[in-house]
Amino acid sequence: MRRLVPMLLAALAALAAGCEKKTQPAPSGESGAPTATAGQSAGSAAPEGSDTILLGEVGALTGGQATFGISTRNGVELALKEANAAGGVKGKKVAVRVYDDQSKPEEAALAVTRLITQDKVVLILGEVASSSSLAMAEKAQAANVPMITPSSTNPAVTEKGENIFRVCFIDPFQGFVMAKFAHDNLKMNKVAVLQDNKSAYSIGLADVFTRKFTEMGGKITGTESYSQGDTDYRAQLTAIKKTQPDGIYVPGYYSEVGVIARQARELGLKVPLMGGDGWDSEKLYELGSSAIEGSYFSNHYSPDNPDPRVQKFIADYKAAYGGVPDALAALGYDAARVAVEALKRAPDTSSASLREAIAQTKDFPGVAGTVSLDEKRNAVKSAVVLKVADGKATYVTTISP
Amino acid sequence: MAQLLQHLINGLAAGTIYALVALGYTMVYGVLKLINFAHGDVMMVGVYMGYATAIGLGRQAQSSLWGVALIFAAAMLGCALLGFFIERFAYRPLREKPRLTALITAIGISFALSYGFQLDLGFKLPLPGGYELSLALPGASPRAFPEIIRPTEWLIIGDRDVVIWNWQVISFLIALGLMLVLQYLVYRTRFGRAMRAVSWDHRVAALMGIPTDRVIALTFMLSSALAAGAGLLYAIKDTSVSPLMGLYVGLKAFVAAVIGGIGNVPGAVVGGLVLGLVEEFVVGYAASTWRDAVAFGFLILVLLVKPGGLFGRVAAEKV
Amino acid sequence: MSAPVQVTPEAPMLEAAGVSIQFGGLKALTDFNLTIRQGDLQGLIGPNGAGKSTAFNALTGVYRPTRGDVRVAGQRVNGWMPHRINHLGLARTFQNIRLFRALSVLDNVKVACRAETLSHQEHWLPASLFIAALRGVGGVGGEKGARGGQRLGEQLIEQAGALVLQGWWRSLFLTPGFQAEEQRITERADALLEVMGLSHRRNEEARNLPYGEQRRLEIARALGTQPKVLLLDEPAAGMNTREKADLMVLIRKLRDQFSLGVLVIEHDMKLVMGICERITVLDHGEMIARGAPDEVRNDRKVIEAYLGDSYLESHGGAA
Amino acid sequence: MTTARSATTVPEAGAVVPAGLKGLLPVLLALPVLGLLEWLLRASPFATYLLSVMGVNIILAVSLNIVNGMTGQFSIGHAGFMAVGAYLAGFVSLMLKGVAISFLPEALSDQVFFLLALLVGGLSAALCGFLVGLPSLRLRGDYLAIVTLGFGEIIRVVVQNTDAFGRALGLSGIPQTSGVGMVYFGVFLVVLVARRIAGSSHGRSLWAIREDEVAAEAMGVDTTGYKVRSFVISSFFAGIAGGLFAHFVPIINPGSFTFVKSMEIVVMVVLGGLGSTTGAILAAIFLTLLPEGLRSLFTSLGAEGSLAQKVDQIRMPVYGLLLVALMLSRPQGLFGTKEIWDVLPKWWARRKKGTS
Repeated sequence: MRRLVPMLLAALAALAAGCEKKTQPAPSGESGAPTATAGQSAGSAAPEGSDTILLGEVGALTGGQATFGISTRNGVELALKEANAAGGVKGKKVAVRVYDDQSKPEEAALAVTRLITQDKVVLILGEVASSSSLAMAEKAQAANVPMITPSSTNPAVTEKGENIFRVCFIDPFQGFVMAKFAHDNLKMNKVAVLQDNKSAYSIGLADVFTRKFTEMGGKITGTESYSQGDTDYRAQLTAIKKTQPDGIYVPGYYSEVGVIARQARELGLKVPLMGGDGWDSEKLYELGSSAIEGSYFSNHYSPDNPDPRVQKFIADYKAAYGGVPDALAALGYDAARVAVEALKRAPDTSSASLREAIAQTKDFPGVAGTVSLDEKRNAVKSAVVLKVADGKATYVTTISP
Repeated sequence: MAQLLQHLINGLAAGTIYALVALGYTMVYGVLKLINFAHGDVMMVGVYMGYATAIGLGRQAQSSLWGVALIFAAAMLGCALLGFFIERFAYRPLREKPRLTALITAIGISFALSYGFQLDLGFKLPLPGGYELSLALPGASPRAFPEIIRPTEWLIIGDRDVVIWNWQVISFLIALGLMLVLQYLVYRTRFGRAMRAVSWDHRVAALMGIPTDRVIALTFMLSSALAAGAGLLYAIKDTSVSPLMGLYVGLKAFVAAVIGGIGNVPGAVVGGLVLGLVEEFVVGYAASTWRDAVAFGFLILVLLVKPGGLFGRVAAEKV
Repeated sequence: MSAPVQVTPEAPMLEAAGVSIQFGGLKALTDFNLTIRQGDLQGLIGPNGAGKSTAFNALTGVYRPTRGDVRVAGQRVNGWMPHRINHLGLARTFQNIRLFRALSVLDNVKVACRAETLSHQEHWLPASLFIAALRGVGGVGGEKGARGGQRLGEQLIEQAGALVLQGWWRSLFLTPGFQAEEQRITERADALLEVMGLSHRRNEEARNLPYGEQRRLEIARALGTQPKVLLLDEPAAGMNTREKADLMVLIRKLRDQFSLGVLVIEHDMKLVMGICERITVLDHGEMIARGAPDEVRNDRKVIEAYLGDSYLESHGGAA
Repeated sequence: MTTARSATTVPEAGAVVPAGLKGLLPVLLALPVLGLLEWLLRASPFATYLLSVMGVNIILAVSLNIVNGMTGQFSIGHAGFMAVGAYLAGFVSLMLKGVAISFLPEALSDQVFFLLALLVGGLSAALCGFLVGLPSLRLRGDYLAIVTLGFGEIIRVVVQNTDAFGRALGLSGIPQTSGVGMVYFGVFLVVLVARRIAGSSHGRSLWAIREDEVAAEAMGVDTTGYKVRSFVISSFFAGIAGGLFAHFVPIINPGSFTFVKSMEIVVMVVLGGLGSTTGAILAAIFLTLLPEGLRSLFTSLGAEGSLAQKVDQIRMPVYGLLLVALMLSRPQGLFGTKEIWDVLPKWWARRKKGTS
């Protein structure tokens, strides 16, 4: 009886309701219990007063890539809450204004222009999707406002100009990491590739992987593709099964990979799946369940990392948003902290001094790996390879550039 | 050979879902000549209702027979109610207006549902006994749909070349059942006769004493319930639910309905199956990147050869 | 069976020879013959469902004859699109009034007036050069390529040519010639409205006109296409006696003023008998009689099939 | 807006102008206005960007109105034509990036190439429009609509699979040569064309097809030909809109030309009133500004923090509900099939009467 009442109400309200015991973490951010650090959060009042430094973020909060945008936003938000709890920057609070770009580059360009000219933000954070980041970079560079992208891995983004930085590694490196791992550690000779044709990230990784793996003497048995938002991959997997590969490289996002793993097992494909940082999310284990066990992916950091900073981040994030942070949240968190550090180091908030300060970032201890920016404004980081076991990712090895 | 068989099974499974969703499009189009663009999103809402029910039931109860029945019942009833409200407040006031007008409200509702469900807003109410009610919009992330039918192998062909799972069989039977019930409703009952009369000409039907408003509302509820059922089968098959799922499936099912001849009940079923198979074989034997282009190209080809779809007929205008 | 054909000096403007129309198994019209010359005023009668409107549709190109030939101004027009048949000088009205309802009364007539304005564009030199150049580029000079491709290319040229030829560019640049032409069209349309007694309604929306005036507007619109033969489909339906009397006078007047051949479908015997010089009677898609009103009136077949006993009684047993 | 009005009102009030000049007058009036606009906005990138987006939306809405409103056909694949224009114009510009005409100043030479690219984009879109329009010989109503929808999706897949078009990442680095002046010259042209077609026998033929296809055919209107031509003209301007879009948006990407974009354009046309050019313009302006307006509203309500951040997501569902509300309260669209100058005076008179 206890269970029936809430269920009925939920159905009547026509809202999809999670109806669970208190012990489980809340699925929505709004209802999360505020942590001690978030007590005097950036959440309350005071927008553009003189006591606030305003940052801008653009992310996909709706549309096909909303999941990633929301994770990034949460990471940024958490970083700023902590910074403000620790006294802010030069006695001022740091706040962020987030605009939704509906996963469209032209909306991202509009939002970033609005942030720069109307809201007068001193620094831009954003985008996950490289198309949108490229659009933003163009505008930020033209307006001479520094921009840090947390997770756009396409090399072209930072090539837009000296104002554009990133705190993650780039596609060519990550593709190489998995090719090397598959060939050297897993001793695979024949690998099939299943890429997301709607995602430049996925295509980029697949291309690099294919090239490197072939260079190392391996063979690509076939390349199939799907589109973000698909849920039925049986046709592609059946075609892949015929080529009898040793492994399948699926450089997509967790939202699809989990389901792909299940359907692969359902069709009797038992070889391990491999992927990139797009896999990193607690959702992967929910969506993939037992099917994803024994698969490998490259990532920025390992949640096993005993570093107290990492563990604290995971704990705080869980408390605030109810779930283990994914790679995008971690990168958003790092990007915001790099920004805050730069704000602290810079003598003023003019874009020139901010740019200088960001460019000098070296050995910055981020939760998603140590960040050192090279002269091309890319983070030089090593990557870790993780194996999925018992519903979580366990550390296997580190591969350096 | 095994591969061909596997593709056939995959294609039929996908096609069955398309067919069920397409039936909803076709029925609504039949009575109102309205392309109900919100249909896919109604389906999505239904899936989330089923999801909430399943979570509420807990792991043990959700996979029992009555649990599954309850999940389907809750989703289908909830969706019927949703369909009723949409028809009553968004379509009925516009019935005598230009057809495009209702189409725009359909789009508006589709936007509101699919984007609204991406919000991660919610609140909690404490209930006595250590429980709390959490009413929350699901948020943008996909969620794993619980395995309400525990997977076991039903039939193994060759050296595990092709495996047919129990849930595939059960889903197929449920889909078949739903189609038969619909067939019975449309062609064997008073309501069905009234529905077909309204579909022929709702003004004349009204003159003949058929309560057109009620028939149209019932048709909407029926098609929405069907969508919920289809959505649940879809969620069982592909194990994940997300707010945008309605958009993708809806569009494909719409194409299926048109291929079969929109407004034609058997046509929707055939259209769905044909589309599922075409997509499957394009991916399996040609290039997977061109799947959607081939699906739409096939649609255009069918329309050029048979302007009314496979089973539809173009009504000759009386001059 | 048919009465001897009157010999007139002019060539027939409209000629139907053995026209049959079949819908599936249904013979809607069998072996229909008709000849209309300039100055003729003929009637086509028959009971409901006799195939009168079908005959009209066959003559005007809405239906393609299953057998037999239709000739307009000496040209065989089987399978032509109705607008091309219209361009040869055949215009019609509709039984169930089909005005352009949301357009003004004036615009209704102006739509029809456009045909004349297009004809004298074709000698404009740049346009001919343009077409020639396109033909050169397209390589559709004459040799037969792949059939589909050739037709597509030709259609493309035709469409591109039409954009230039038919003076679209002139309307875009508002050339003086274009303005003068618009002026002429308006004047012509106004003149027709004057003739039909609709000038006072000039700027009203067609749908707001009373029934009788809508009928007259249909005639005005048909006259706008400058026809040589005018087909009137029950022009007096729904009019009162006075209006009908006026209409009779008007039709005669139009015939003389525009030197038309006129074919009238009518239910009202009095009207047909009153004005028509020759009458054709259809029953079940077959011609059962033809001749002068008096001949037809006394034809036993006609009386049996169409006029019936009640007519005999009320008219004092003409037979 | 200013330009659009000047373009449409002049032919109405042109009695005093000599006939020979009448055709050119709006152009002569528009050019200085556009120049002034460009000059005024030189230092405000946000306004420039927003106005450019708005301009492109106006072109799309007005051009779609030629097919959906004036001819009464139902096209729901307009974003496909826009994509063709955007990608081909962008591609041409990328090819010509390093080239300049020697005897012209660089800025002017850029504009010449830009115009060339636009023309290429527009013409290729028009060709696609022709191909899509052809089935209108056999297909009617909803079935024709599905063909346009299918076409739009096929274009998207083709772009997504073509390396020259940047596949999923899109085409970036297109020279940003477009300005407000150029965009609104496009707006001016499409409005001028739409209004002048409406005032000619061709426009009347299109209306006749919308009102009654059978009767139009019987009155000598080549319905198939006119339908195809309306598709050609409409898609030409969609291509121009796409070309303009490609030259002020930093990157064009298949995700920008989806079915949802097509529906947004349909919504503008229906909201403005099917067949009403001024209605389409106003609806395009309103619907472009609405999300930004909501954004301003929400940021002024909430501060930086969890709620304010979530609030930006609420825009889309609110947009959807607003559409429903708008259609319910005014089903015939803003102006019905009429233009603003037909509606406003009557409305004003009624209003005055009511108050006195």
